[in-house]
Amino acid sequence: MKAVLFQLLQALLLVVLAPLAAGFVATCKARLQNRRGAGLLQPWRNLRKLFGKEVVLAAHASWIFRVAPYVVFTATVMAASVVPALLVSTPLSLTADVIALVALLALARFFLALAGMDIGTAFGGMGASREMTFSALAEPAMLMSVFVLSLGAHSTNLTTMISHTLDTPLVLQPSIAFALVAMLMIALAENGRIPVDNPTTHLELTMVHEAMILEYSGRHLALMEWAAMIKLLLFATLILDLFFPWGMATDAGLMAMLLALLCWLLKLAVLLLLLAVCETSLAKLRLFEVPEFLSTAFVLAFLGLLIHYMLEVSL
Amino acid sequence: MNSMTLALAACAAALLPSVLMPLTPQSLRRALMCMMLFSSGVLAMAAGVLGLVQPDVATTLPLGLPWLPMHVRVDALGAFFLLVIGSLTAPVAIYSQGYLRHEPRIGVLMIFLPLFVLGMLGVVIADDAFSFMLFWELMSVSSWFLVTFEHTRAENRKAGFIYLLMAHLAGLLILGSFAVLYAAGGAFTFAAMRSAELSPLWASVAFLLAAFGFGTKAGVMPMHGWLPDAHPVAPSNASALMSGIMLKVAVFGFIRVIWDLLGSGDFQWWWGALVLAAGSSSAVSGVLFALQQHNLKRLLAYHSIENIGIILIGLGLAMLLAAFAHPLLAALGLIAALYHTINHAQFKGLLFMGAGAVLHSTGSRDMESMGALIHRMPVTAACFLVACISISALPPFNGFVSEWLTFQTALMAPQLGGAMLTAIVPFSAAMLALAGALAATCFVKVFGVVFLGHARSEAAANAHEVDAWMKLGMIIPAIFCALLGLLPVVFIPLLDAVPVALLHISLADAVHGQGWLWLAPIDASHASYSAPLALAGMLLLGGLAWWWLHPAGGRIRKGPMWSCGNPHVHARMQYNATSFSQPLRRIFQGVLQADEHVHTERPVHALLTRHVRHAVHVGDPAVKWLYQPLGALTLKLARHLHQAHQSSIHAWLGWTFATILLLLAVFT
Amino acid sequence: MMLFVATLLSPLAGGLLLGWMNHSKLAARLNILTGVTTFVCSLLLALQVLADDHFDALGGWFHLDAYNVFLIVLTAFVGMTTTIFSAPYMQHELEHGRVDARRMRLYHSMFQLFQLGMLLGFTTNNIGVLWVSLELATLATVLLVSLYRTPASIAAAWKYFILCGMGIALALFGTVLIFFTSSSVLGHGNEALTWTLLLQHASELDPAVMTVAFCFLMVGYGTKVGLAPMHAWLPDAHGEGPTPVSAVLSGLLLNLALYALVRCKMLVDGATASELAGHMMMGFGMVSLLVAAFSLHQQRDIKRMFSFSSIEHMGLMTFAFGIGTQLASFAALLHMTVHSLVKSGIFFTVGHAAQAMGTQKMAQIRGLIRHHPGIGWGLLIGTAAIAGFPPFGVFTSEFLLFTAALHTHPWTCVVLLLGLLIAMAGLFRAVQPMVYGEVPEQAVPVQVNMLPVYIHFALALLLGLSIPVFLASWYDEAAALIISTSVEVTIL
Amino acid sequence: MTGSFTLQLVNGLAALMLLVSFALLAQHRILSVLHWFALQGVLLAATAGIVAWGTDNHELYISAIMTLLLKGALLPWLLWRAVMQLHVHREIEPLMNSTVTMLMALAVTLFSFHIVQPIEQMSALITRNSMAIATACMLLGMLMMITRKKAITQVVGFLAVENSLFFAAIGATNGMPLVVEIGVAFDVLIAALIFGLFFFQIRTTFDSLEVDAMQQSLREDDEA
Repeated sequence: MKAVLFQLLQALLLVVLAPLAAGFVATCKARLQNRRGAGLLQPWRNLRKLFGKEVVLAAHASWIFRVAPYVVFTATVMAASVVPALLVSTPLSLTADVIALVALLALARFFLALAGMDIGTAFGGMGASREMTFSALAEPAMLMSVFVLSLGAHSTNLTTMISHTLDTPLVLQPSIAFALVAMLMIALAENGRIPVDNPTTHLELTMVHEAMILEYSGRHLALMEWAAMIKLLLFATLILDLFFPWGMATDAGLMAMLLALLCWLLKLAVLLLLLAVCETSLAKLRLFEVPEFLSTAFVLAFLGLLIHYMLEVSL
Repeated sequence: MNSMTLALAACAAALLPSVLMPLTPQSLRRALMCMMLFSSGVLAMAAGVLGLVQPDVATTLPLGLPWLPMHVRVDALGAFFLLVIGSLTAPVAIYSQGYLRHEPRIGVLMIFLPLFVLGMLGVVIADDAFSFMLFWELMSVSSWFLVTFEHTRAENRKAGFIYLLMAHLAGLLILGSFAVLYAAGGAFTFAAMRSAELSPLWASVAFLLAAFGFGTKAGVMPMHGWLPDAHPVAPSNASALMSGIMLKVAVFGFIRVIWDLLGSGDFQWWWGALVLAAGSSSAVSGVLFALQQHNLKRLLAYHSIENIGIILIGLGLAMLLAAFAHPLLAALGLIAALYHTINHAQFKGLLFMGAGAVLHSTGSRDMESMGALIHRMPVTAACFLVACISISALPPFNGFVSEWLTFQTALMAPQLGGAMLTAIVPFSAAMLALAGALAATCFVKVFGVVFLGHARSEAAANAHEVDAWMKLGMIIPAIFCALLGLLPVVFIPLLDAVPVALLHISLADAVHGQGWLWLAPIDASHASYSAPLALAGMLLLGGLAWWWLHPAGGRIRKGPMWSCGNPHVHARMQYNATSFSQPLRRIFQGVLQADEHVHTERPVHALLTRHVRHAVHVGDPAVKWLYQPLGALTLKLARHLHQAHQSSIHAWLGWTFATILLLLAVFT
Repeated sequence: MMLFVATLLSPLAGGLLLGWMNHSKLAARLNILTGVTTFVCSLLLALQVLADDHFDALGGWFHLDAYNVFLIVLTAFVGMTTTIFSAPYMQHELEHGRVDARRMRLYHSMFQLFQLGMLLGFTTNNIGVLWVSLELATLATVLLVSLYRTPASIAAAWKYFILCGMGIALALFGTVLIFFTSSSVLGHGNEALTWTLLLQHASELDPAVMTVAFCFLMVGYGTKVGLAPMHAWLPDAHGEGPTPVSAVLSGLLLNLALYALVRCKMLVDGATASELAGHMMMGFGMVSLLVAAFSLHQQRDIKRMFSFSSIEHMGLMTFAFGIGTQLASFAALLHMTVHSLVKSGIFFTVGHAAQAMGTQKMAQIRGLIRHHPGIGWGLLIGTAAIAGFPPFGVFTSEFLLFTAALHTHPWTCVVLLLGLLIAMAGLFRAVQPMVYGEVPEQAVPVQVNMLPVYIHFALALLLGLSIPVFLASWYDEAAALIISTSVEVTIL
Repeated sequence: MTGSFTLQLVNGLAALMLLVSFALLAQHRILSVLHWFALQGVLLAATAGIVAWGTDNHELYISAIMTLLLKGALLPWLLWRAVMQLHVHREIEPLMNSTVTMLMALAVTLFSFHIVQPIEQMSALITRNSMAIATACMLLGMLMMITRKKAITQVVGFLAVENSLFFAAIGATNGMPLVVEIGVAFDVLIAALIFGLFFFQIRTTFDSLEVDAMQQSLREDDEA
């Protein structure tokens, strides 16, 4: 029961901290570009402002358009709530394993794309088409890299996978390394970050995510934006869980939890800083170089898999 | 009251309309046919459920060959497929009541639609090779009459011809595999064939014949070429049955012959590998070609190919695992395949019915002329959306459950002799993931282009919602999709009888050891999924969000769309089916071989464009590389023979003369 | 005995009578009457034979056993339905001036004489007389084929006459050879040609001579069966003759030739105690199947096309008899029955279709279902039946044949599979456009008599769904008679 | 016992039969073809008579007379009448030139000897050797049907085949049973009559007796 409580808390934590994480990345980027930046809390302010604003709806928008934000938001939050951030063994994580988690995010994307097509602007369709295309290519790569990890643990349940990583002595596993790189690339693509997409762009023919939510306003827009931020944090946590779970709390003791929280924030900071660095240092890819980018990720993950079978199963 | 009585009653109900047709007045035909079909469907479902929980029931009918009365038997496998057939036939029957309202040539349908269902039911309960083939071919022929129903259009006739040809080929191949089993077992009854002892070589021959026979009928790449032509041209209620069930009956035959008669005992590893490869290729290429279609029903037909591929991936994994003696995982794979079978029956039937409803109210199959139908046909749109989410394998609907189970099978597959072979398994799983994601893409396109945005034509703008019968016919499978997706733990134990019969191992305790809430194959620590919890959580969150935001933003101002400041967008400026799939077309050009022409008129100046015409054609490789060459070869030979036939009488006397000399020389 | 005599006499008397009858309508009725009497007599005769399993008539000149008596009934039945069909058909031809009263007389009498030849051939116990009666039937049909006196019909008749004459001569030589060896065993009397005696003493006949003899018989009777490469006469004869004649040619005459061939095979098997004859027949069967299957794709004339389908099915039967196992012979006999029924039914339909569209050219026959549903559906169902789709009997026999073939000669199944598939494709490629689509303008309404057609198809359907027990046992007996002792079954 | 004498006679006649068959094949003019054909009939009758005498088998006398009347007189006369009325007693051009035909004929004869010689040995009959000859004659007759263009010569070839069959029946097996003989003879007669009928029809419809003309009409009818 206590564990359940803790899990709900950490889910809440993820949801609440998500804007902060986004703000952190923005600030780091600003600093790297010798700007002051809007500060860590800017995303929160944006959200609050948007929630306050009225909704302007296109006259012929269907119910899909109005339902989509809620679906996107809840699906994302649902996915976030099963990802253990601090506590390893979280009972509710059984609700959805990694595959189900990916599927929940896919559901969110599905409705996002539908919403993009609902108004019938050229931009919406364009964004939907590209988003779905890229995600279609990203999904197998993502699953491949998950497989590499789950093959070791013989499980797709996050709890089991994490504890497996914690229990095994720290040996250098090339397959894991491959999987990590692949996963990072996928994370960039899935969250629409540079070099795949540019979250800060508008009215550009290369935009993907923004093109779909152009027509949104007010609380709907807020939900969409917030969902995106949660997704970013979710992926970051997932990567940390799967590859660097050290420091997570194995029991629901208070001290352990605090320690875990500290480790998590630290690891998170490093990871997000890394993101900021590569976003400032890299240029955005041309649209039709993205498939190559994603297939590279797939190939890496598959190589990791093969290496796992060739080298590591024997030892 | 046992399952057999019900099954036979279902058959009788399906037979009745075609017998009574000449006696029934035109006005009563539709009602009678639909009533009979509906009762047949319900009876079949009842028989299926009973058969899954009861022990096998077998009997013989006074038909068939003199020394071989028609053996029929309802066992677990058959019962499950009875359930599948019934669960779609009943709603389709209701749907037809509305769909055929203004159909003048109802008589033809009244004969062949029920006969078609009868054929499928018969195949499922047949217990000897002869009656199996009898019903099988009955199914093929009667469905051919449905495909050529609109026979005044030449392309329909062509589609029908190729369909019948491939069906016949499939039938002959299957006949071949039965002949092998007969030669080994010495009798036509399945019992004898089960007990037959085959040498590995002949077992493989039987396997290959059966695999290609049923594969052709199921539309597995690369034998699938007939399918995208045949399914769209039939009346939509018939297409729903063909895509929804008939392909499943082919899957049934595959399992019956290869798992049951040949026996899971003597699987050879490469069988599973072959099936796995075929499944993966069908899954991916099916959806890739589906993405490039703009004829709604044709697109759906290609998706049937994809889903058959997914089922085959499950079966292939299971066969591979069984060959390496991992019965528990094999059972899991089998369950996954079966579950996807019933799921696909539901959502594909629903999709075809939805397409039929759209066709009914806009008079068009072409997606490029649709749009904004969600406003005109809300119920249809809602049901269609459910089906779209299901087929895209997204929670909380049923498609996701079966694909999730397939993934689990692939993931838990342990080391199977050789890294090469072992690596195939996760690779096929990745292909499955790709197929799933592409399917999601495809159905965003379908739903977005057909139901959302602005209407692209007058017909679409003035579309009307369909009548109550058709609505009801679509709502029922939609509910099934939801139930199958939310309560897999309730349904899967029903299926458990099948692996028990085929692999002598039960998954029941493994599946819901965690209680009804959790779907945890093998063990919760391995993997688990709880659709009810997920849905409950989402509803809770959504409710909270709404309740929290509503007072704040009660105000909603309707206005023109923004569209980056240019609200005057013509409907033709929307992304349509072709443009939506353009990125993927460009990425997979190597596979699709699409020929794309852009013709730009610049009459005045190189910078002043008057017209831009854009034409894309994506042909089917199977037709191009397999069917057409073979047809050409046949015609060539035929032409030579025909010329020879017209040669003079002397030549033919010479032939006779030469023949006798040859015989004398050879035989003495 | 009286029954038997009546069975033979009624066509003879009818033929002679019809030869002098000028009134065409009356003649048609008499023709039907004769057919009916013949059928009734044969039916009673069959029951009698069933009662005591075989009997010899007229001092051993005639012999009836399970094998031939059902063929007699079949012949009489198809003959009867053909007379029923031909009444309106020939009337239509007469009205459209394609034949005159004299020809009608010729037609009627020759038709009955043909029947006589058939029945004689089936019943006789003397292989010499068998040859004679087959020749008689041939000559009768030659006159029938050339009935219209158009250049093409005369040419076709000539081709038929010359090719079959040559073939039949070879068959006679084979018979002489049999006599040549049997006379040293059974003396120079009729005994040396009496089939039952020959069969008893088959083992004493000289294998070498019998082998040579069978080569001649194979080619000789094979020509009349329509086996490739001696089949050239068949499509033209079918295409140019009146439709009733095509019907009985395909439905009956080919059967008689095959019957004769099988009778001889039984002797040769007895003498040589090897599968040689069987292999020969299987070879011809497969070649014919393939040749016919491919030829089906290039036909322009509807009757020619269906005659090629006859070649295909005769090939199948020859193949089946060649295999020679119980199952195969059963399949062959069943196939013979259903093929006769369905094919003659198809030819009836085709005849009406040609009259309705005023041409035999398939390119100009369109939209039959729209124009005359009876004809359209008849043609469609018939084609489906002949192409081997259930629930018609052809499917049953092909199913059995296939399994039997795999039982003994697995590799031949590939040829069978290919042949059947290509043949089916050829048939439907041609038939589908004819029955479907819009009606061309040259179509004229016809008064048709589809009753025989549907009777035939109904029987074929019955045989496909469930074979009556007595018929099955009948086939079994016959198969047991035919079955060659020297076939070993390869167990997989 | 006159067996040996009969044997010599029959063998002699057999040799003559072969000669006649070659002669038939070699002819260019229809009338001479008919003459040789008549001669063949007579030879046949003679053989029948001799064998009848040698084995004193009375049935054979009947068939001998029958043969003489039918094949020695009636059929040649019918054909001759046809030729006269149709005015086709002119040169007939064979399909392939005669030397080739002759060579083929020789080859065929050798072949038939090769086939039939061994099986003759088992026969106890005095006249068994003529079986090989008969076979050869038959094959030669077929060759004639193949290599001739005119309908009439085809018919003569057909009848020649019949003759050789008959010769085989008598020479090699001392005659088939009478019923069969009569039946065969009857059929041949009818056949000849029908042939005769046909000549006139063919002549009237195609105004030539060229077989190819007929084939042409068939082709046109099929193509049309």
